[in-house]
Amino acid sequence: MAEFEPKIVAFVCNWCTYAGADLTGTSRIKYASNVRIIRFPCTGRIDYMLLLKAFDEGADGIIVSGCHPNDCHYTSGNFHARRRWIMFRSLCDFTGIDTERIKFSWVSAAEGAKWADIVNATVASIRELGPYTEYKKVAKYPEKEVSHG
Amino acid sequence: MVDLIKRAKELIESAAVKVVIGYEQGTGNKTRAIFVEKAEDADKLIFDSRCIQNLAAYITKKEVKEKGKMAVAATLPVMRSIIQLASEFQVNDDNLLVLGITPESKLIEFANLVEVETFVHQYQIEIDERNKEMLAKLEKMTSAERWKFWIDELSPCFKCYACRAACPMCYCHRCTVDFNQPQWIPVPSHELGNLEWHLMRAIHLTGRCIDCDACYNACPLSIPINLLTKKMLMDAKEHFGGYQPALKGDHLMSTFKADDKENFIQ
Amino acid sequence: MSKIGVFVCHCGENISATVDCAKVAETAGNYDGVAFSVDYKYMCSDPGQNLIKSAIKEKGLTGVVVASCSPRMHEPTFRKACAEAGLNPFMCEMANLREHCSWVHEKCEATTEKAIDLVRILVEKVKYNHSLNEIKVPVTKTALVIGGGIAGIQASLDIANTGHKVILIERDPSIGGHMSQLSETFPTLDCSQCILTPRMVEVAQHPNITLYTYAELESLEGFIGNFKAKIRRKSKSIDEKLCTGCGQCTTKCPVKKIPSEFNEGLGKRTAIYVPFPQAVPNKPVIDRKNCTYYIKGKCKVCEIVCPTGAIRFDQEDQIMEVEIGAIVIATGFTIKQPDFFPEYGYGKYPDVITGLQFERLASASGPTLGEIRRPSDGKIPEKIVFLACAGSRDPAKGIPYCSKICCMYIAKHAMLYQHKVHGGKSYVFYMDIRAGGKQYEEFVRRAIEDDGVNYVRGRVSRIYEKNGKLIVNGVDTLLNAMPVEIEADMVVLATAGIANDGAEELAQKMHISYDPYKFFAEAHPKLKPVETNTAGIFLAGACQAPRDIPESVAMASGAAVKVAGLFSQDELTREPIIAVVNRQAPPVYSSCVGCFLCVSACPYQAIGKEEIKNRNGEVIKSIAKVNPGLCQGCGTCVAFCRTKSIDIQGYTHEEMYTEVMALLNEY
Amino acid sequence: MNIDKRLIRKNSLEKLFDILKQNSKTIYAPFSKNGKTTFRNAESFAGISTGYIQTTESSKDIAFPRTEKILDYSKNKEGMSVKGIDLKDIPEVILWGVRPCDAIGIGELSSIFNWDYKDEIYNNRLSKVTVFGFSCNKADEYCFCTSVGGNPGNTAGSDILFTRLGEDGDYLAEILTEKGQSIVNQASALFEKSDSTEKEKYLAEVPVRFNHEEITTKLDKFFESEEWIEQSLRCLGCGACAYVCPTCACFDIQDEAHGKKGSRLRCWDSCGFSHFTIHTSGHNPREVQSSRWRQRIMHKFSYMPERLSVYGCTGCGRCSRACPVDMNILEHLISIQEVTI
Amino acid sequence: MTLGFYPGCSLKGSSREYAESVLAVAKAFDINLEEINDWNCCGATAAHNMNKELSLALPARILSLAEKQGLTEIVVPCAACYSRLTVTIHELSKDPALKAITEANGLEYTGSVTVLNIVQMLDKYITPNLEGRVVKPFDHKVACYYGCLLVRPHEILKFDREEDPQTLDVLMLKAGATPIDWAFKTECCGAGLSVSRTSSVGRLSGKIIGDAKDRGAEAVIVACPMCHSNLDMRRNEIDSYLGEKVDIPVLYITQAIGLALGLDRKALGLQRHFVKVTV
Repeated sequence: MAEFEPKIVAFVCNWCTYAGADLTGTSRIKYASNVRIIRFPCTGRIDYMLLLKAFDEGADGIIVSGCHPNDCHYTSGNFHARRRWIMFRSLCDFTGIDTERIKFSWVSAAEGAKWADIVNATVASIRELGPYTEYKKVAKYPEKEVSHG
Repeated sequence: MVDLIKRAKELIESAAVKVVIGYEQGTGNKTRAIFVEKAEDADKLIFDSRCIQNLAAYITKKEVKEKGKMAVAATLPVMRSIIQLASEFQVNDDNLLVLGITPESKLIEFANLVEVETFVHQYQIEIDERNKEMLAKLEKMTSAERWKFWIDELSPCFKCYACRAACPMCYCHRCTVDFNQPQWIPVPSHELGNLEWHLMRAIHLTGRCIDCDACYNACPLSIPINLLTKKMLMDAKEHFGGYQPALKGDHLMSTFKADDKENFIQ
Repeated sequence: MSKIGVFVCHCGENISATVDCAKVAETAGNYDGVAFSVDYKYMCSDPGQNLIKSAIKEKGLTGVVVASCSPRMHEPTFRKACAEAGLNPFMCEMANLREHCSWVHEKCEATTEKAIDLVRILVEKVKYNHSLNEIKVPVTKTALVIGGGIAGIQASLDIANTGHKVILIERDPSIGGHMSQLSETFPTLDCSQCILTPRMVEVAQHPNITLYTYAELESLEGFIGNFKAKIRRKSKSIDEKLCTGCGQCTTKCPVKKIPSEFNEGLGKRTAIYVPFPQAVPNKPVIDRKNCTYYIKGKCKVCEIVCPTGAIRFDQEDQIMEVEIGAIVIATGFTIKQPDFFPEYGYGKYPDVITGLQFERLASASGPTLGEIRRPSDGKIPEKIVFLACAGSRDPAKGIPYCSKICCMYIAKHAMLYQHKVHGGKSYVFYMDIRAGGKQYEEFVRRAIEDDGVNYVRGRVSRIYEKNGKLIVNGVDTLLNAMPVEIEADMVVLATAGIANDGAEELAQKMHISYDPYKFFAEAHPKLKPVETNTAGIFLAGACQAPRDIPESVAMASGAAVKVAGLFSQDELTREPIIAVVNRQAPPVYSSCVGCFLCVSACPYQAIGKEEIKNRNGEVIKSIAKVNPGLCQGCGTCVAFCRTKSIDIQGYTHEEMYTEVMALLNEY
Repeated sequence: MNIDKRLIRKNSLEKLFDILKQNSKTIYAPFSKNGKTTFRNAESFAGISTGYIQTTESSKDIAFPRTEKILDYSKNKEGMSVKGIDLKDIPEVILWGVRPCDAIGIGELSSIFNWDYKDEIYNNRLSKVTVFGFSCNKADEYCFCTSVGGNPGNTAGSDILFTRLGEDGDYLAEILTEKGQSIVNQASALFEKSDSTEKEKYLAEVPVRFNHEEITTKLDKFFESEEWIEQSLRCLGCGACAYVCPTCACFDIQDEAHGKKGSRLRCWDSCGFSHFTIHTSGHNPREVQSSRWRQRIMHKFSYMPERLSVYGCTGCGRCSRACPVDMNILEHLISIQEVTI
Repeated sequence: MTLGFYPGCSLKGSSREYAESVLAVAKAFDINLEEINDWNCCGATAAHNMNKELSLALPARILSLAEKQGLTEIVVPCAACYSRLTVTIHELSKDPALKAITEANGLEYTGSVTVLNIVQMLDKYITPNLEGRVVKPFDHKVACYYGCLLVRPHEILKFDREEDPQTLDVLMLKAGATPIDWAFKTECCGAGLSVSRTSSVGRLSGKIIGDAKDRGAEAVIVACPMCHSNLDMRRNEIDSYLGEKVDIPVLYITQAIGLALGLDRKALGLQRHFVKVTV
């Protein structure tokens, strides 16, 4: 059977990481193609529920990335985000959601190479971990047998 | 609680308030909320160790609010809830009078919420030992074990939302689970629907929960969902020095410190 | 049913080399609601854009997805094209097939699959997009300039000369600021007042400028284009209309021993006074703290001598409210009093003075009429020592940053001294010489080489007085740390430049941010040096960081252009990517429960309160309301709102949710 | 048929269980966790709760699951293809340890699912269930089966009804239906002949607390009563009562979409929720809790008797036990009976 | 009342008079100074330049002993000792890892001890009652000399202003003296070079004495044995630097206070000085 290709969703801010990923492109730095970027105005806009939805729909890993502290285009969106991530991540860990599968990072518009590294590192570690079957099991109700409550 | 009864009578008779919310003897050796609107009913008021329901849940209830100014027999958790509600502009001195009940079961009346706040701030929010142990036990488990633990614990949940109804902080007119464009939380009470509902609940209560256990006490299936909020409470302490409900100042999660510490962002 | 058009760009070879564009177009063509799908060599070229335009017209497209380069590159291009074809520009999305796909992956199946996914995500999103219209905000074409130093003056004049009204407020009795105190200016050594006073007069006479001296900002509300400011006009205790500025009062005033602020305490002034001869306006104010009448209740000499009866002892502060569209803050800086260096004996020895005091000594309008005489006994100093970094670059005792202007003005001081005191000896103790700037390094060289100023690289550890001399103990680090001892007649400390007092309160009044040193923070350190985080409020001069005159003037003109640009339109149009609080039919009105936690989350103070009233005007509920003028569209409030009652246009809950769904599912 | 009565030795129950298991039957039986008793798939006899007065949840879950799929769909260019669930997949189940007030509820629920429309899925599920009733030897103050026409040894709804003959005694088994008989046939050795007929003396005593016919007639004129507001002020509007109730049948249809594929699910719902009746317009005919509480009582004691000629309440008292704010239905029914209009 | 007392080497040797005067003054106010049993070297100069562990271990042991002895406040008259002990307390509290060092002594230290230099001690326990006890006001112009260690490193000691300290002056004022304003309060006296390069000492101490003289000081007041020995003992070198004989006596602060209290000159050890104490 073919090697497992992890599905990875990246939630990034428009001003730093998205631009950083653009730079990766203009610098022609190659990286694994498993990642798909979704663009947000700011990490402050990234709703933790969306991360769960990604797992619901079968993502094996998630990258969340934005501007370095003090670099936020909106001055403090990333600070708010960081505080939420601290709590959200801990809650996930507490409920047994595999936090290894959620990679948080700061990637500035100048860090094209770093973006490539982040993606490759994530892809590698998720390959290591394998598909996120535990979550998929509970997620896809329709695939379950008809059964009693 | 004679002085409570006495005071309640005065308040009603002097029309200082329209209704006094307190506890009365219920069925099956339970106590329950009573809404005293006639002086004679005040005699039904009781207070003892069984009175643990968080009456603050009624303060934001439409039908109760419409009665006019209310007085609440408030234990420490209830007072904390009231301060938090006030900080979220849901109650104020005009529509609420607090008849405090100290941890030593003494009646103590407050002129205004500021006084209540000062009183409340004498006490730290402390997680009880039994739950502390339970949390410690969970911390020790592997991630996989915790996953199994929660999927099992939550599987009986049939989403009656008693936890939400009993929580004073869940006063939203439209809870996010009732939001269906898009459908953030699956409505069915299958494993995913249950997990996400309780995760969301815990997050929405982060920095607001005052650890009164109303959710757990209300659960007809006694699912230990309060562990989730307790965990958030502990983290808030660990990462941001904890919080106390306060009338002024920013909310734990609506603000930040430039030097908030974390060890997982690359 | 939506009709989406998908336009896959080859970007020459850039995309098509690794991505099978035809396949992408074909697959997209099969998605629900996709009415037209095509690939083309250069979408951004005219024929490419025409392809889109005609498709919109012919197929009646309701949405467009252009799969090409980064939206950061060409989103404006394609949105404009759509608009020209009659499709709302915000119904156009871009899939980033180049930077995020073809350039970073090898040519293979997976790469094309990724491209297809990226397109699908936006096809599904665009179905949920809403037509958005740019936000229009009216503009009040009057600017408020706070601070009448050179920066404020320059900004006021530049704005006024574009034909717009300016209100200039200055908290002192006269405009002019620190520049008016200076003797000569580096690097040209032309007389400061000679170049400044004409500008001051121009301000006073300019038809578009209203000048209020002795006035301060009381409060500010509103947003870009629509500010309301309350200004406190402190009582001058005179009727300015009647006062002719004849000067009778100031000459007759019996209280004559008040240290003059303008002369940095080296000269004296009266209780009713004009700060300096060339002051604008040249009319006195009564310093009530020192006036005998206000202290003892009698005197009134000024009232008696005033030929026009302009004295008004009972005059009160007045608050006036003005409406303005933009603000330039030019409140300048102040200097750190060096008494925190006890070892330098400032305050103990009269002949240890600050750089600003030296300016007054060297100034023709100063207490010594420009002769360098030491304060203690008026003797002309034969030996003078200048200390650079008296507080700057000194985290332990002073401030960590470099005050920037000292190296230059010390060189100037030393030069002036050498020019005025022939045969005098001057020494400069310095850490480094920072003379970056046009003609600056040459200037310092001149001081050293032509005027023979002795530059000693090292710090001074102690200054003490002995037999009428100031013994300066220092070290020469270039002579392997040899201790140096100089018997000087006078010592000048180049004290650090710090934020003006009251800077913090002012910042809070205006909701702008400031750095740890209380200097006002620019919106972006490189690209927005004169903007603040609050739209419509700009910075000029040393209130943002220590600045010399040319920089302050440049900043002022920069800020002025920003203001003029703002005033050049009758309405501001802004991208409608802003947050909105949902509204619903009664009896719900809005799912917002009015906890107002979003208010503290908003980095821009853009969220306020809206009261929903019933027919009888009774408040039913209070909900959050976003001020479209202030909202910058970060969405921090959106992710924070428990009831999902606040949403951000262009990145709505439904749109983002759909993107995640579309990314991970078959369509 | 005249009821066939047998005797089962107290230690034979386990044998019976094992035999049924050997014949690969799925058995749902009550288990206790966190002090609550609920029906779960029983692997072995050990651990099955006994001596509970009442399970926290009713057994309706078996025929009317809290969440059940009713169809799968997938979209394509041509349109939509729909696949209903295959009724053959529904497993045979034995419901073990059902109290009479629960067993009778199955009938009441059925009348709802077969009123104007015959609910295929529900009926199919039900047809595959064999109910092992266990009469009550104990009752508590929440019980009032006798007030709504039931009793602790009521055979209605059970296929076999077991009655324990005294503390630690043997069991009387009443074989009530074909299904019941087929069980006996699988383990006939365990079902001894028995002449004992009077189980009554072993049954719990449940006093009659009100007259349900009276209540029904009274409710006709009670719609506008202030009493509803009085009673419901304390109610926080959660769904606990409805979800533990053996006869509450409200449900909600949910589509779970995953791109072009998706499924349609039927999920429990409750008339106690404030959003239950909200219209798209924003208008909500049952705006306040009192009207929702009234709906609950009227539905069980007025509408159902009127339209389906059955009561929507079996007197099991679950809702009272489960309510977080002590809304005691018995107490409220009595006061309805007492107040004068 | 009882306070802990750490004399350190000097007060047992070269500057016995300092110890004597400290005890005498304490006695006069019924303060019992209880010496730490089995105390050891504080590790001043030598150790802390060579070996950080040792430089902390030595004072740590002293602190442990004090704690063991139940002393919560210990008076440390020698400025060098005071500096070492305070720095050690600071380091230990700052870095838990250093606990190992205290353990190396086989003694634990919980951090309950506070260290008082002589000025702090006087300020806290003497000056409040000084007024009224002054029988012979020390009516002289004095130059208060602080030296380096009493006020440095400021970040750690947090005592007085390192460049222009005042506490001694204030004390002497209370004792009836007139402190002069001079610039050498904290200039180096040559300290460590006392034995090795006496010529340097002569120059450095010379400037100090010289300026004191020029400003008309009748006595120099010190609070450090090292300073004292340099300023008092090295007069030949000093005089030869100044090119004249200067006979300003150098007194310990406690001696000056003692005199003001009218204590017996012998009890204050004034006879032990090189420069005759004429004041």
